[in-house]
Parts: sequence; structure tokens; C-alpha cells
Amino acid sequence: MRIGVFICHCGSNIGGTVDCAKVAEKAALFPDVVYATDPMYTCAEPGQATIESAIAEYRLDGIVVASCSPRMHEPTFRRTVERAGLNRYMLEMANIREHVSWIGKDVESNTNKAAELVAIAVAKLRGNTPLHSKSFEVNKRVLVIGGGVAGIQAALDCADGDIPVVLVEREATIGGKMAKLDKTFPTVDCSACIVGPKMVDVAQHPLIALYALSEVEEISGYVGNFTVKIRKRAPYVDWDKCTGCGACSVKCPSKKTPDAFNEFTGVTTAIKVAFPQAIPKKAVITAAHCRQMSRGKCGVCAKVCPTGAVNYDMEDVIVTEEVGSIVAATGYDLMDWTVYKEYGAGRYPDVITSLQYERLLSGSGPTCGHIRRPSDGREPRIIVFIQCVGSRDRSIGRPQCSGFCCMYTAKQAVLTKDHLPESQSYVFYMDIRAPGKMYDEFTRRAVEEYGVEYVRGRVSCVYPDGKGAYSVMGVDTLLGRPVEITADLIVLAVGIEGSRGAGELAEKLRISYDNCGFFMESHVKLKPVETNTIGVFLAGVCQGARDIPASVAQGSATAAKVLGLFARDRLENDPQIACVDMRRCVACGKCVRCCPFGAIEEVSVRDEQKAHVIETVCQGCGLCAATCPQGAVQLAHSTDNQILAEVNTLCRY
Amino acid sequence: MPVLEGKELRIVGFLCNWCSYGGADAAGVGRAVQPTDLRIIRVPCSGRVDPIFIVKALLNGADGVLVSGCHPRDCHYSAGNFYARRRLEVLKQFLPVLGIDEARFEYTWVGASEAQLWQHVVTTFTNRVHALGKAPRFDAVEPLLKIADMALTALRPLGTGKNAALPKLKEAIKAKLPELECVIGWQQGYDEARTVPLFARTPQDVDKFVWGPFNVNNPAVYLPTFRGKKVGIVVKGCDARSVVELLQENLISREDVILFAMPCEGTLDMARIGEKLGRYTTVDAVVCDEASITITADGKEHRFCMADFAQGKCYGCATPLAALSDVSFGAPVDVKPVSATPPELALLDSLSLPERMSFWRGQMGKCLRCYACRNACPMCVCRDYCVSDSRDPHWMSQLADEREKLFFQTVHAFHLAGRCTGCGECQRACPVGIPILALRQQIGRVIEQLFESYKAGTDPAAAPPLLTYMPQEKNIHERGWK
Amino acid sequence: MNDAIVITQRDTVFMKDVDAQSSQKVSACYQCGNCTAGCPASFVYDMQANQIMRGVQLGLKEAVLNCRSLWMCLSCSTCSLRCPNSIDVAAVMETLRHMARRQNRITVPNVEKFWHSFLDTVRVCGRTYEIGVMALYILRSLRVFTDLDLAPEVLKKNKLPFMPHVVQNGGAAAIGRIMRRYKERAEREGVRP
Amino acid sequence: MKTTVAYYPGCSAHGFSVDYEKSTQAVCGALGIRLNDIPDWNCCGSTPAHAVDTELSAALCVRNLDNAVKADANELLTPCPSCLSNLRHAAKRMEDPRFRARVDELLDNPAPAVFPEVISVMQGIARRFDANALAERVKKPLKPLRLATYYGCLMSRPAEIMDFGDPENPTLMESMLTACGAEVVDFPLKTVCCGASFGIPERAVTARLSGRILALAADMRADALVVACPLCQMNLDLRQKQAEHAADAIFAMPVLYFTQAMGLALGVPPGRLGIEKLRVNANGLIDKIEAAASGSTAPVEGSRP
Amino acid sequence: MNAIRFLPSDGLPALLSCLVKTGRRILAPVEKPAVKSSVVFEPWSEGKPLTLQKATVPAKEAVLPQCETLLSYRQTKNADTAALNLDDTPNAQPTVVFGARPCDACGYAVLDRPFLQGPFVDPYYRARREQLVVFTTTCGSGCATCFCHWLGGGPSSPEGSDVLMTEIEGGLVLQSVTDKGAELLNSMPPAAKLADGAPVFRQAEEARKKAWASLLPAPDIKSARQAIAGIFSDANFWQEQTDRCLSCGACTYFCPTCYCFNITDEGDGYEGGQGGRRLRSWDNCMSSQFTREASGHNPRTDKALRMRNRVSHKYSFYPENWGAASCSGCGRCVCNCPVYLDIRAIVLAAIKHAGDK
Repeated sequence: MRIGVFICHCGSNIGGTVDCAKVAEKAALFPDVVYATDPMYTCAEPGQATIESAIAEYRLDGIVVASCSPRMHEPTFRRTVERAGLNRYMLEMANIREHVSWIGKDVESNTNKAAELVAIAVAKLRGNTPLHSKSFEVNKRVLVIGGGVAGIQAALDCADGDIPVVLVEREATIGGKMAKLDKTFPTVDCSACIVGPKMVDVAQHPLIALYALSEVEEISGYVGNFTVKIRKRAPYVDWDKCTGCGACSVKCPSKKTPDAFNEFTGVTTAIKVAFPQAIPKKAVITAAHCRQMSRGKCGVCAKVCPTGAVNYDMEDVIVTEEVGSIVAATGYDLMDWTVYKEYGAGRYPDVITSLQYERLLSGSGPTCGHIRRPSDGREPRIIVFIQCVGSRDRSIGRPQCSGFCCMYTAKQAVLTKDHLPESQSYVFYMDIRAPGKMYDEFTRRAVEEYGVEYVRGRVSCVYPDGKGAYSVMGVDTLLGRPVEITADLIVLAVGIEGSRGAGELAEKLRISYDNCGFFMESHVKLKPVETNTIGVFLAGVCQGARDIPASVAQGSATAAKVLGLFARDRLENDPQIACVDMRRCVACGKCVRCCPFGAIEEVSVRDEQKAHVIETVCQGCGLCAATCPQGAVQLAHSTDNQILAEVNTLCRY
Repeated sequence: MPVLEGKELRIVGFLCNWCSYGGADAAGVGRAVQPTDLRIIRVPCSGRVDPIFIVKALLNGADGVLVSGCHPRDCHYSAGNFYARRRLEVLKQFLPVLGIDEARFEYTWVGASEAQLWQHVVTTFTNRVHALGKAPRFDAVEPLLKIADMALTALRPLGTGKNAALPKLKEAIKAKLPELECVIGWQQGYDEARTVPLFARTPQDVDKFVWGPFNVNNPAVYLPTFRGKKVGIVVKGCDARSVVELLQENLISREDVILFAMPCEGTLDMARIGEKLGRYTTVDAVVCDEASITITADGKEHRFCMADFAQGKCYGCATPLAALSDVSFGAPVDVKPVSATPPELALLDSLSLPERMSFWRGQMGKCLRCYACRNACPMCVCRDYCVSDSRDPHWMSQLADEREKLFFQTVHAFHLAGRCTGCGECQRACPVGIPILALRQQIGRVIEQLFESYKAGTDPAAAPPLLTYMPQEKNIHERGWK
Repeated sequence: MNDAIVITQRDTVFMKDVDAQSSQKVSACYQCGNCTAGCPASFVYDMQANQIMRGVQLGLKEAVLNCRSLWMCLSCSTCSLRCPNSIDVAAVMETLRHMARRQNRITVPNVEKFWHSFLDTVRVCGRTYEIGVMALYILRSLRVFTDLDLAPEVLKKNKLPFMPHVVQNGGAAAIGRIMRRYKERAEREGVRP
Repeated sequence: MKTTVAYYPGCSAHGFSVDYEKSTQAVCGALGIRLNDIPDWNCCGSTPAHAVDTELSAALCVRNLDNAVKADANELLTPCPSCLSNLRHAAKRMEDPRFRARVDELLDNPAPAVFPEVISVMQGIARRFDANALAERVKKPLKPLRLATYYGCLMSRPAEIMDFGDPENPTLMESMLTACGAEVVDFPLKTVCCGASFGIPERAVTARLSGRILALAADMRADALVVACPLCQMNLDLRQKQAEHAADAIFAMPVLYFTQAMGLALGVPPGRLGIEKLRVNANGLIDKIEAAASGSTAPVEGSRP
Repeated sequence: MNAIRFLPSDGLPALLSCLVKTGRRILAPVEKPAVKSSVVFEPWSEGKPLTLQKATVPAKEAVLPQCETLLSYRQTKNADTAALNLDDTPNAQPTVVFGARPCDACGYAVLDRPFLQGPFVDPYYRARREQLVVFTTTCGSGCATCFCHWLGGGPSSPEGSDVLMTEIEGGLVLQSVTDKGAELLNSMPPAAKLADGAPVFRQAEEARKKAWASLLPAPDIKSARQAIAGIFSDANFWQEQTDRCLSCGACTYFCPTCYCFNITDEGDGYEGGQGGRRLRSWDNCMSSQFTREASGHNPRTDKALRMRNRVSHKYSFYPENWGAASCSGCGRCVCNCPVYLDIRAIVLAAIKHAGDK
């Protein structure tokens, strides 16, 4: 090999604390190095030209650039060597800026360290070989998981772009959390009225296949070619026949069924359509509360159904869909608020969550929009809102801000005054986070026009005062005094977490998720909708707290990503992937067992079982290479011999 | 390359490209001043870091090795670091048996944005390594030879298997023989005091079968070579564990093996027997009673009590009869398993870290690299493609160097991690008596402690612990960097 | 008193000392006030718990170590229990009190006098002895009328024995030795015993 | 392992909480739990010792633990939450070798390596008798009584040291009293501080804090408060007048030790429980129990003295 | 020239230190304590204990080390020139192997033929062999795994030795059997504690006779060469004989007559890098890699074929070329084999099998 080494000064960024000329001088003595120099700015045009001309002049077939992090300029220099006629992978970089010049001032140590980093880059480069990508076809269909507002937007935008969409929703209706809200901030317009038409669009779009009451069971494959198994849970009603007329629900004798749609603030019937605007507008039986199904006696709904749609014997169905891309838009759930024992959360009936309060405010809710205390049905007079319950609380492992609580609390306080003009609301807050358009103005209106009392401080505890009300022990840190309020109703702004089962879904999608069940984006700033699994995108709160407009925007953003991905008919893989040396392979199956991507299969070669890497699925993590005992699986450009060469360069008596 | 004399120590870092390398970049961007010792090797994922790279570095002059990856659950490849966490924790707890201070190796998780954490990790680790000082050179320590204490008490009475149902076994084997390629068992070796494996293909062969404490070989080692053919095998309890482990790893298939199980009453430590017999020309007679065996050689009688001359593994054996079998003679003996440290490991436990290094240097000095240890191991799957003498990958030098020899043993031990059933054939096969079983035992002990008392070869359906993971590991308590 | 605080001149070492001695991270406090909200003694505090935490963050050593609240803390740990940042506020309070004592800043002498009365009884008898504590405390604080209203009740109920219980088997002497060693060490180290 | 129990009464057992001590002895006697005093025990140092110096506090505690070890005990029971807290804190802090060394300097001889587990008498009883076992032994159910439980602040806090269940809402005493037949109200202030040792130097603090607790108990129509701490009992009972004075209200709320309440249920004569030592007369409660036990209906209202 | 000396039992260290003073490296058997103890040859130095037991590992390394550097090289570069420094000096020093057994010594004779007497002389081997003096301890008895007398050797066979040492009461009788041996014995100073051995030589002869008498009768294996060659293609025979073989290298690595080697180049060859070296290390014909070709093709994939090669080499090919077996009958391949695979049994079976045919 004929190697050229370029030690970048990066102006004084590197040159200031590293003797670059000396590093180049040392590098010239390294194995296979035939040329070494130290340009001022290697990434700049003249610097790149130096590389190109050196490749020609010295017939170089491998290049080491010692400069900034490869995470910064590896693509740049790959293009450079490619322009000069080399394979783009015949490049190695030594990071002598972020890892050397910027973290220490001692020139002697830095120079020596830089030279050693160059030495290991040279050692590694000597094991490089030209690599070439493979191309493969793309199945231009998309799966959207979750039919909340973000998923709806993503589905509609994709479908409008002529991409067939499979939309999977766990609940019986799409609409997500937004469908449960009474009003939206800061305009205080009706939530159901604005999401409703979009839900109808989904139902009517010819390119959208909607699976409600369904969950993703299994995902295999890779970008362009995913195979998804979807479990359609049995609604015990034949949806092809059901017209959503509601006759069943009227006659259902099991009227004490807990009402999940109303956040358990009320009861409902065992068979019902989730809510009047539900999409699909189809009835579902809650098996556990259905008398026919739990006790074998009743059958009223089957009798009254005009189309004979009720079928108690229905079973789950698994359907398989082939798609080329996946959008996860699974939203959120409230964290387990009962950990707040000091507020009697879950213990005292009049201490409720903000989402429950939303249902109490809603005209379609259990109280038909009249605010009544759950304990005794009385109209509350003093209402206390407590912010940050399960947010910004490290003691229970929830350090993050849930983002939208400040705003909906202001909205709820305003609505409370609208509903109950005699009432007085108090909001205990730590900071008011209102960075959206017209948001801060809205909170000011709550205070100035609606007389909502904002008290700056947390609440230590809530307890029943023995007289039917509750003592709220708080603090006003602005005054530096504890405060105490006797309240009728306490609304907790409960923090959010990734929706139930998000972790399992993440593992099926092979994407990462954080401690709160939120999916991890590929780059927090620059790739906010991409994930580490190519072809899987994120929309809405499943990625982290955000409000409705942001969720909608992100839904559209994922659609743009999907459309961009599908603009090409074929995709190319990264060739830095694993490869099996068939001769060494003894088919012990260890690599197959632990590959996180299912990228290794066993194939029969001349009657012998051998491992084989599916090139388009392999992501190049190298776990197989670390697992194979005889070293039959090697990861291109991170082979055992290359890493050993690096180790041996450094560690030698 | 030599380190900067007096200034730096040799510290090697393996950083995953996505998180920790990014974190180190972020620390640089933030001008977070750090000690200069660390040399970073960029790898795609912490899962790529085979623990033996680390051993290689530590045996060849590294004073410290640091591996850093994405936080668990935040792996760019979704699960690489989960595997890494298991493997690296096993390595960390394994290192002391070699005489290497485990503080010289650390693994951690640093995210791409955690510049401060990275600075803290590097500073803390570098300071820690400096506090430990330069790592001792393996080939510079004085050899030390120590002998394991073999005065042990068995969990159950050991015997000679005198009353075993050998005729019945032979009958049963003869009945099955027509459908089998062969049946593997034991026959007499070059004299009456040795047995060797027998591959019975005919009823006449079956008559050569013997049963008793001389049946030391583990016949399971031959099974994978018959892959695809149906064979029978006579097993002691310990041999059956190897069979189960082979089944666990799909290296053989259940329908291809017929197991004939006999309750084992213990096997003899032929090394110690040989020592006592000394140089002799002829064995005149071997006579056994229930608890002892008398060998008459060149007219001289030697009596060996099973309780005193059994193999080390027999003393702690709680499964004398195979747990898995097709044809079984005898009832399982009710022995309560007791977790006792095996003698070889107990010896190492009793030594200080420097003594352990000296010990291995002394022991490996005898090694001729004949690889009898490897080839006698039933779990060695690589067979003809062992990394010991391959050039791609080129893990080992051919130099007759104790360091390379110990390195091979470490590689073998690591390839057996979570798979070794402790049959001890490696050590028994060693012609120069190197107690290499201790390395496997240490790994076995670590695995047992980390993974819910996992014992290899006890459950055909269990996943070997290093080939699986849990998102939340119960017993791996990662060290904070406070 | 209400002069602006020149925060650039604050005592930056102070927070580090407090952190180190209490094993807490005071900088984690974001002033939600929950410690104050739950504090049963807040009404007698001159500086609320959250303000003390803020004072430590700002390095207002004088204000913090001289405040009355340190001496009025009941050590009930409610603040620690409720802190969303898992700061053991009670431990910080105790640390500050120890610091204040070591520097002879005894803002509420009665409380300290009570402690000393208590410990003196223990030193002599090995155990406490209420009348003794009371008597010593009255002597020290010159508060003759403290709890005098209770005396008839207590005596009537025969709840306060007049004779001290002295620990048998030389236990009292052993306690005396512990106390002496403690005192000697404190003097050696130059802190208020 | 065989459990050998040692008992640490705490100084107040021979002082103002002699009734707690009496009833503890009586209840344990009735249940067959032997309480052997730690030989030569000394004061744990209470609040003043740790308020002054944690090492001093630990030294005083460790001497007791050491004596318990010498008496071969591996479990140590104490009725007093303050003593419990100090002993447990000391044991925990001694895990730090530097702290241990400093404490050893103060002691006559170095502390033992392992200490017995220190638990409250309440836990000690609960470990041996679950609710069913306790209910079986009840002779006179506390059925007619509506009781409010009060633990104080030390028993359950800090949770990681005290290991007394949910620090916000401990329920051990409730389950025991329910087993004794009583109606137990869910008393929200059960772990709120009563004013602790400030009764002497700053009595206003105590009066106000105790007042709030007593007022809520009265509002919740409790017949009595049941406590487990000598200091709480003193503040709520002995100082109830001071609290009433500060609150300008009349509470007349009997404050029993839980051992006294249990003793009554187990049929121990009131005299052996020190009921007469309570400042707020509790005879009305005894009358109610007796009445219920003898089958006659006792007057429900206005039975309080 | 002949020298016979007597060395009293306590005189060993004195003799050895005199030998050291001649500038020679003394390789002497040392016992390595272990649960399974072993005896290996190690350089002797003052004060080091030694044993005269038969060693577990023969002293082959004196002429053919487990691994030797044939040559080392370093490429040096500066701005304009490049140079290669190469060093292929054989690594040899004058050596005395002290306490070998006749079978070990016979091994040297077996190795000498291909390395020194063929068309190509191996300079590395020669350098060491020429400077080697072998002091052999005659055996006091036979042994269950020993069969030197089947091959023309015996407990006091002198082939390959320079001095024979026989244990008698009170010490050792040293008898030179070559001029090299006699010269060295004669050059020993009085400090070596050597006395005239002629008066006690008789006792030595008696001891040797006694040893011979303890041997079991040897079968006639003269026909082995033809027999083995004759059944070369009888796959079943070799298969049955090798069923239990594990394909490890214990038999070859512990053999005093095996000389197959492998050559490996290691390092990067650069001055600034790791340098380069060409290594010669023992190879093992029982391993499948022994014959694996660069293409991946392997003519001997099966262990039966490899065993056939080993037995044939020792008893057929080598005798064909050199007129003697390349086996000294030391039995180490039998007793060190993890499955006690017995070459004697194979040879006898081959003779019988050929006869049956």
C-alpha cells in the first residue's frame, strides 16, 4: 500500500498546541507511508486539492487525514479521495482536534498523542479494502402506527402524495388524545370540531387502509422492504355489517362498565361506539363487562342489532402487510400519578388528573359539561391546579418538562371561570412555560381577565380537612411564606410518558427509547424525525412532549421524509457491513442468535450449513464479529485484524 | 509504541462511534481539559468490542482500558450495548484471576451530548490508573508454582460403581445398536488401570464396554463430529451436561442422539494415581471393593480410596446420573448442590494479584501449545478453524511466549463463557498439568453470580447468557462516576 | 439590611463545603419551595428552608449561618421527603447547624442550652433524667417559668422521678469517657464541642 | 438463624413515658414476647446529640449496639421512634469506614463489625403476629372506638433508613388496631410533625403544631389519637392544654399509646397499662369497650369526659 | 578415547557448575510441582534443584526449539532513502543436555538425518547441533509405555549420547561414548568432584543389565515398513484405529523425533512499527491445518488420514529414506495422549492386518 498522511493545522485550532510538522515527520516513517504533509486547512478547497494532487503524484492508494472529528468531515474527505479516483472507503481519519488539541495545552504530550493517533489510523488503513454499495428495490407503501393527530396528519399527507398508507390504531377509534379534549389553547376552540373533519378524511381516503382496534405484532425486514404483522383484536361486532346506529348501546343492560374514553370519570355500557364522532363509527364489546360473554346470559345486543353484526365468538386476526417505511406516532399516556401519595392521588376522589378534568369540562363527557365533584356531585367553588405532578421531579425519575401542562392549565382555569362564574381557581406553578404563538398572552389573560390566582410554589401535601373539603399546603416562594388553601377540587397536571407498550414497540422497530418511554430521534437537532433504523420515522408526542401544532407539523415532516425516501426507486446500503468467511464458518449459530437486526441467516452451501449476511439488512454494528469465536464473521473496516493492528500499535512492550 | 516516559501511562479506549465518540468530540468542542493519556480506538458499537481485545491490550502493555458506549436502551443498533454490558462485566470480574487488577478496566456509557460526563470519566479513570501505576509486565514477574489442595469432602459418598448394571446396559445398547451409527462409551486402555473411549459398532464391540471410576473421558466431545448421523452415547452425569449444552446451542440435534445414563459414583484423578504408581512395567491386577480400588503393579499393591483420589469435579458433583437420557439405569441420587469453590479456583483465590500473575507465568512456562486442552473440550466449536493459529484473524503470535500462551487460555475461557459445564477435560488432557480449569471456573462463577445462578448444560431450552440480554440487568450494577 | 447583595463577591467555597459535608448537591435545588410548603416549623423561621437553600447557592454564608431557622428546625425530614430533586434538605440544615456551632454562631441560645443540659445529664448519669435536664436548662436559660404550668400535672401523675437513674455496671462512667474524648477531640480540632 | 432479641427501653421509659413502658411490657407479656433489656444501656443521645455532632450521637448509640451484640442479640426492639432513628442512623453511618474510625476514637473499644437489626416494638410484634394471629388473641374488641393513628415524623422517615413502609402513608398501626376490632380513620396528618423536643425551649412551636393535629382528629370525630412515640404523646397529651390555649379551642382528645390500645383489646387490666397516667382522661374509652364486651349499648354521644 | 568417571551423589551441583563455567548452557530436567507434576528441561543455574527422572517433555528444544526466529528485519526510512536491515544469524550457543534418556538422545540421531545428512543442510540446526553435548541417564527399569527395545534401543543404548550416566549406590558412573563426551569429561577440573570411575564401572554394568532384564519381551516389528505401506489405502483400518483421536498435538509435540515445522512472518517490518520476523515453530501433522493449502483445499481433512501419515512417516517413509524408524520408543505419545491412543497397538494391528490380507 502507498499511504499519504495529511496533518491538518486547522489554523491554530490544532497547530496551536500540536507540532503538526513534527507529527508529519514522524508519520512519514510509519509503515507504508510514502508521503506526509501538514496543510493549514485540509478541509478547505486548497487542502483538498493538496490531497488530490498528492494521490496523483505519489500514486497513493490510501489516505490518512489527521484533523477534526470524523463525525464532522469524514464525508467531505471521502468525496475528496473519490474525486481523485480512489475508493471512498480508502480513507481513515485521526481526530487530533477534539481529542487532542482542544483538550490539553501541553505541546509535547499533544504532539506525541497526535502521532500515535496517526499511527493507529495508518495501522487500520492498511487493512482497508475498497468497498461498494449494493442497491435494492423499495416497496412504496407506508405504515403509520397510531391514529392521533400526528399519525392522522402523516397518513393524510402521505396518501395525498399518492403513497398507499396502512394506519394502525390501538383503540377502537382514531383521534387520539385530541379527541378527548374539550377545547384547545390559546384560541379556546372546540377540539373535537377541528380534529373531527381530519378523522373523516382518513376514513374516506382511498389510499388509506385503517386498522382500528389493532396492534403491531411483529416487524421484520429493512428499509424499503418491511413485513409487518398486525393483530386485529376482536370487537365482537362484525364491522362490515355494523352501521354505528347505537341501538345495541341503548339496550345494553350492563351499564356499569368503566368508561376508558372518559378517563374513568364515568360509566358506560358494555357495547358501545366510543364516542359520537368516532372513526370508524363501529360498536365494540368490552368482553369483561358483557353479560353474555362473562356469564353466558343476555344476548340483548345481538337481538336488537338491525344488521345482525354482533358476534360473541369473534377471534383476533393477524394480517400481514408489506411496506417500505414506517411512521411511529404512538403518542403518550399519563404517568402513574398514584405515586403522589402526599396529594392522595388515586385515594381522594376529588383529586383528579387534568385529562379527567378535560372530560368533566367536555359536553360529551360524563357530566355533559357541568363541572361537578366526583365525590358528591357538588359544584366546586375553590379549585386548585397543581403543576408539574410527575414532571421536573427527579425524585421519581421524571426530570423532564411535560411541555404543554402550563398552557392547558391556563385554559382549564379560564374554562372553569366560564362554567362556574362564582368559582375561584388557584394555580400552583414553578415556572410558566408559554413559548408558543399567543401563548404567554393567553396566560396573562387568565390572570388579568379571569382572575385566576397564580401562586409561585409547589404544594407539599393535600389532605381532607374532615369537613368535606381539602387542605392544600403550599408555598408562595415569592413572598417566602407557606400558604394554605381549603379547596373543593384539586386538578393535577400529571406528567406524560411514552404510551403504554412504547418500549415493546421500540424493540420491534429496533429503535431506542428513553427512561420515560419516548422514542429517540436520530439526532436531537438535525434529525428530529428520523430514527437510528433507516426508514422508521417519528411523529408527535411519542418522541417527546409537544403540543398539537407541533405534532401536526411533525406529522407532515415525516410524510415529507417518506415521500423523499420513496422518490427513488432503488436504495443503496452502507457497505461497511459484516461478511462471513464461509470456510471458517462452522454454523454454530451464535451470530444468528444475537444479531439485533435478524440480518444473518443460515444457508446451505454444498450440503453444509453456513451463516450468511443479508447485505441490505445488516447495519454494521459488528456484534456478530465480536461473537463469532473463530472469527469467521468480520465487519468490513472494523475487522479483528484491523482492531488488533490498532491495539498492537499502542500496546507493545 | 512507548508511552511518554514519566508523563503518561498507556490507556486505551474503545468508543462507540455514535454516542461516546460523539461525547468525546463534544468535550473537545467544549474545550473540556482532560488528561492526555487516553488513546481512542473508534468502533461502530460497544457490542463490537470482543472482550479479548481488552485482554490482548492488558497483556501487551496497556495500563488501563476503557470501553464506552451508548447508554443502555439508547444503542444506535438497539441492542449492541446490552450484549456488551454482559460481556464486559464478565470480563471485569474475570480479570483478577489472571492477576490483573480489575480497576485497570472499566466500561461506561456516555451519550453524544454528555461532554462533561466524558471529561469526568476520562479524568477519573486516568487518575485511577495513575494511582495504580504502571501495570506489571507478565513476562517480567517471577514464576511461582503452587499446588491446589485436593483434600476435599464429597457431597455424596464416592464409590467404584462395582455394582453398576453393566450387563443390562450392554443389553440395552445391543438392542438399539442396529439403528445407530455407533455407541460411544469406554473400554480398557493399554493396561487395566486405564480406560479409553470405545466406539461400538458391533455387538462384539459392545462386550468391551467397561464401567467404573477409570471412565474419565467425556464422550460428548465426539458428538458434533457425528452431526447428521444417529449415534448412541453412554454418559455420566457430568458428560450429560455437555450433551445438553450442545443441544442448547443446536450443535447436535436431539433426535440424532440416544443417551444411555448410568449413575456415576465418581471418577479417579489419573494424574494423582499415576504419581503414586510411579514407573512400572505391568499392571498385574485391579481389584475394587465398594469404596476403594487396589492396583497391583510390578507385584506391588497400591490401594486408592475413592474419597481421596477422585477428580476435583467429583467432590462437588450433585448430578451423578444424567438429567437428560433416553435409557437410564439407576435412580437419581438425592444430592443437595452446595456452592463450593473448586480446588483449582480456591488456590487462586488464596493468592494475591501479583502472586496470581506469577502463578500463571510459572504454569504457562510449561505449555507446548499442543492444544490437547482445546481438542478435549466438548464445547470447542471452532475445531479446525481455531484463532490460535490463524492469520486472518491474526490474534496470536507463534512466539513461544508465556504471554501468548496465557492469552490463548483466556480466549478459550472467553469462548466458553456461559457454555462451559466444568467437565474439566481441558485440564485433564494437559500433559504438563497446567490447572487451566481454574480460568473456566472463574468465568463460570462470575456467570453464575451475574445471571441468576445460570449453569451451562442444565436446561436444553435455556439461552446461553452471553448470547442474550435483559434491558434491565438484575445483578449488573454499573459503577457510577461520582 | 436590604442593601443589594453583591453576588459577584459571594463565598463560592461555601456551597462546596456544604455539599461535601452533607453529601448533597445543593445546586440541584430549583426553588420550587416544596420544603417550605411542608415545613411544620416554617412559621417560626426567619429564613425559609428554600431561602436557606438559595442562600447556600449564592454563597451568602453570613446570612445563612446566622439565621434563626437552623436552630428551630425540628429534624422531621418532611422537606427531604418532598423534595423533587431528592435533596436531603434536613441533612443540609443539620450540616449548616453544625457549621454554625463550630464557628460559635449560636443564634438561638436557648435551644443549644437545652441540648447541653440534656447532654450534661447524659454525661453524668449515662441516661437522661428529666428533672435534671429541666433544672440545668432553667439554670442556663434563666427561664424559670418554662413549663411551670405542667408541673402539677406531671407530679400528680408521678411521671417524673426525683432520683436520677444512673446506669449500673459503670455504664455512666463509660458515657463520661465518650463525652470526654469527644470534648477533647473537639478542642483539639478547634471546634465548639 | 435463631433470633435473639434484645430490648432498648429508652430513657423516657423510666420518666414521663412510664405508661408506654408499662403497656409495652404488658402487651409483650400477653403475647409471649420476652424483652431482655440490653445490659448497662445508656441514652442514645436523642435529638440534642445529633444536633450537636453525628459522631457523638453515633458513639452513644454504638455503645448500646455493642452491648446488644455482647448479649448475643441479632434483633433489637425499642418502643421509642427517636431512639430507633438514632440507633438505625448510627448503624447506617458506621458503614462508612472513615466515619467508623472517627467514632471508634470516642469509644472504649472499637465497634463490632456487625450490628443487630434495630426495629420498633410495633414491627417486632407485627413480625411475630399478623393481623389474623392478633385478632385471634383479642378478648375485648375495640369495636366501639373510632381511632386516629399518629406516627409522628421519626418512625417512617427517612424511608431509606427507617424501612417502615410508605413514608407518606404508613399503615402498620392501622392494621394492628383494625385487628383489635377498632374503627380506624384514615388520618391524613399521621406523619406530620407535632413539635418534637421543642416543647421545652420553644413551646409555642409545639403548641401550634400539636393543635393542628388534635383539631383534625376532633373534626374527624375520632374518639382518641393513638401514638407510638413518647415525645408525641407528651406534646399531644401533656401539653394539650397549651395547644388548646394557643388554638382557643377545647379538644379533650385522649392520646393513647398503641400498646395501651392493644392492651385493652387483649384484656390486660387498665391499671397494668398506665391508662391512669394519661392527662386527658381516657376512662370513657374503657367504659365503651367494657360496655360493648358485656353486650349493653353504651351511650354513643357525649361519652367523652 | 574413553573416559569413565564416578560422581558421588552430592557432587551433581559441583559438576554442573563446572560445566556452566565452560560457557555452556546446561539444559537439565526440573520438576514442576502441580497436582499433575511434570518434568521439563530448563537452563540450569547455580542453586537450582534438578531431577534425574525421565522428563515429560524431551530435550528436543536444544536443537529444534518450539519457536525460533529465523530472521528479523527492519525497514528504515527517512526523507529520501529506504534501507532494510536483516539479521539471519542462527540463535545458537554451546549447550549441554544433562540427564536426557537414551530415547531422547536417539531422537537427536533421528533429527540429524534430515537436517544434516540430506541434500540440504539446515544451518540453524547445524549451528546448535554442533555445539551440543548430551549427557544421558541410563534407565533403571522398563515402563508400561516405553518400547525403545522394540526399535533396537534400550535402557543404556548410547545412540545420540556423548556421555552415559548410570546410577549406582552412592552416585553416578559417567562413561563417555563419543570423543566429544570424553573430551569434555577430561577437561573437567577437580572442582567437578569427578573421581575415576573404572573401579565402580562393574556396578554400572550390572545396573544396566538389571534394567534390560526388567523389559517385557519385544514383538518382532521388522515387517512394519512393508505392512504399513501395504495397507496405505485401507481406509477402514485407519478409521477404526483413530476413532478416538482428538486431533490435538500432544503426540507430536512431546515426541523427540518429530521435526515438522511451520514458518510464519509476523510484524509490519518497519523500524517505526513493530519490525518484522520470520518464525519457525513446531507444526503438528495431526491438525487439519497441517496440510490446508492456500486455496482452502485440504488433502487430509480426515483425522484417519492424518494418523496414517504420522504412523507411516515414522515406520515406513522415514525408514525408506534413512534406514531407521523415526521413533525412539519413548512412549510419550502414548502416556501424554488424552485418550491414550497407542502407536504400538496401531503398528501391531497393521502388521496383523497386512498378514491377514
